[in-house]
Amino acid sequence: MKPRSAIPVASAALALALLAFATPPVAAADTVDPAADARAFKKFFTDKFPKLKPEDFVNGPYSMNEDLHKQWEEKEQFPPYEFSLEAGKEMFSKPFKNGKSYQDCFPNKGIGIRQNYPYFDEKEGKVVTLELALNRCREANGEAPFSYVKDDMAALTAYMAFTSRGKPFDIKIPKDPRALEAYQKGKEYFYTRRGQLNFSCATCHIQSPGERIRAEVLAPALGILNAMPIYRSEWSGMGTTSRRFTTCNSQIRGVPLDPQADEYRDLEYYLSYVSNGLPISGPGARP
Amino acid sequence: MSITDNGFSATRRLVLKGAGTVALAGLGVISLDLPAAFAAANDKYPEEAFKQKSEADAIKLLYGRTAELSDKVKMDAPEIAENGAVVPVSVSTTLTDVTSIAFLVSENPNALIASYKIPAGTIPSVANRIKMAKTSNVIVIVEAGGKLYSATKEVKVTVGGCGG
Amino acid sequence: MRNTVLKSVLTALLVAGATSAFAASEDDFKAAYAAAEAANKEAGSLRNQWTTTASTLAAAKKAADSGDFDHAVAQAKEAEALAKASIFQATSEKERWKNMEIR
Amino acid sequence: MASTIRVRATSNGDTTEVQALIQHPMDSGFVKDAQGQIIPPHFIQELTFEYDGKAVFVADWGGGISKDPYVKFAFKGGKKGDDLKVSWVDNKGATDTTTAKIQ
Repeated sequence: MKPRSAIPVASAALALALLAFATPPVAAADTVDPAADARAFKKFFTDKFPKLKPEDFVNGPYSMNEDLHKQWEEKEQFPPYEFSLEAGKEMFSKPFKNGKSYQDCFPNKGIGIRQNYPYFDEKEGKVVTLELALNRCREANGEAPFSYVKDDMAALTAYMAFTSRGKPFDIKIPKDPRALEAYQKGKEYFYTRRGQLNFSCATCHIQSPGERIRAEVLAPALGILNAMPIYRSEWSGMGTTSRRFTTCNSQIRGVPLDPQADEYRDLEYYLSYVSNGLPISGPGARP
Repeated sequence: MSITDNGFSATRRLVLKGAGTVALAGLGVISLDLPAAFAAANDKYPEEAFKQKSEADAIKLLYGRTAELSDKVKMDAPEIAENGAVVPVSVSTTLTDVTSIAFLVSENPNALIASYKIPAGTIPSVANRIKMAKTSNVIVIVEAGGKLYSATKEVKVTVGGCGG
Repeated sequence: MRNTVLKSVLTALLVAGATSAFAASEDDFKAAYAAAEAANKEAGSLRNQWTTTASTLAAAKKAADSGDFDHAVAQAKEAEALAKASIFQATSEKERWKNMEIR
Repeated sequence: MASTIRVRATSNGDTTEVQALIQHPMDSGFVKDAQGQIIPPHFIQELTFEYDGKAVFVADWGGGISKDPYVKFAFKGGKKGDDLKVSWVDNKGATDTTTAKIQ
């Protein structure tokens, strides 16, 4: 690291100091009310983008910019995730060595259920995401788990998302204080600034959706997970929600956590809950 | 030497030459399809043309002459590419008896991206997804009735995200 | 003319300054590196490390391995500053995230 | 292994619109991999579409065509149920071919 980098350190520390004094912490309501949060969250975006219908938000940056929307429609004629989707469909029906298959691990044989994930598992007392459930199913049947960020997992979740296309997100928070706490931790992670660039998810996806960060148009936080998993031209390949979280962290110079760390599971729980009612549109294509 | 900046002198030269050949052809002295002997017409893969750095050399190797800008060639390309790796570009034209269509990106390491042969009966319109190294002019060439027509548009390309 | 005299005086002072402070020794590096690593570990416990801390630590180690302890100590100190900033960020954000929350 | 070519050909009576997506890395030879090694050029050079024995569209491609290449065109003629033969060859001599039914 060249000494030149001393300047960003000083500026980051300075910015932090300024921030600490500039805005006195506001006493937040202590009771956690997810339903009210979700309403406020949706209202914020429908007020900010009055021309957009709620379900448009699931198209991320493409709902924010006409030129991009045209490029997206062009891609959607024969989308680049076509191969991954077909591979996922094939893998999903291929039985494991012990004769069982994914269909035996999931309700309704795994078809049309993606909108209920992630869910809070009261036995485990933690949030369980679709990717985690898939790997647990593999391990329960004597198969090696897939990487959470690579193509196999993305192909499986692509197929499962495809079978749920159009179904509204339906995330439930059971009457269990641990579920409420997981939801609250997810919300806290979403708004907490991190990394040397000192950004939080909200800095980009609440404060400036539709703006550009260099060439990329930022997606609104509402409905941001509805299209997962996504084929990104940037990766020229598929990516799951975990891949998206870890790459976002490293882009703002924060060290990413494990792909299925509790923080990410809670974050996905929060983000999915506040997008309840918006249709699943995965797998999606993105810039 | 890109088409646009000396477009006028090229067309003037072309017109002169065109007039010249017509006059001579009228006399039945030289055969008209001399340019057709170039790679675009026969079906060999134009290896050399794909190796050229500049689009002018690629076009010369592919067709043996220069093209003139024409509003009959309609190119559809984005203002700002969402990503340089996948840039949807398409072309359509009202010109008749089109025999080949080519796409070039002047700032790419090799300018020539694709050259399509359009047999009789095939509609002169192609859509594809191309790679662009950086902001550049995208040029499309349509060969119709032995003459070359072109359209060009600048497409901006930059890196996304927060960077390093 | 006056300007060049000034400049040469200045550079002389600088050079004297540099050599007069004794060159950093391997022990100085070890101490500075240990402090930086400890701070970064604490940031890890707060689940809020920065990638630049890790790369600066690596640069410090590389400089030390090549025997350039002056540079190594400077890098280690900078890594410590980065780690401390990431700790400050984690603790100050504990409450301040609420300011941005949509209610 | 399933074919690398996905074709969608739909006829509306007098013209048939054809879309194709092909699974291929289309490496241009100008990109480096994570270890900094140049990835050698590996791209489809020629893609041919044939309808009742004669070529209706031939694509000569360079390294500048996107990964998993896509192309769309249309030709006069072609009835529902007829065959459309699609084949490609790349710079390493690998090939693949498939025959699709016009919808």
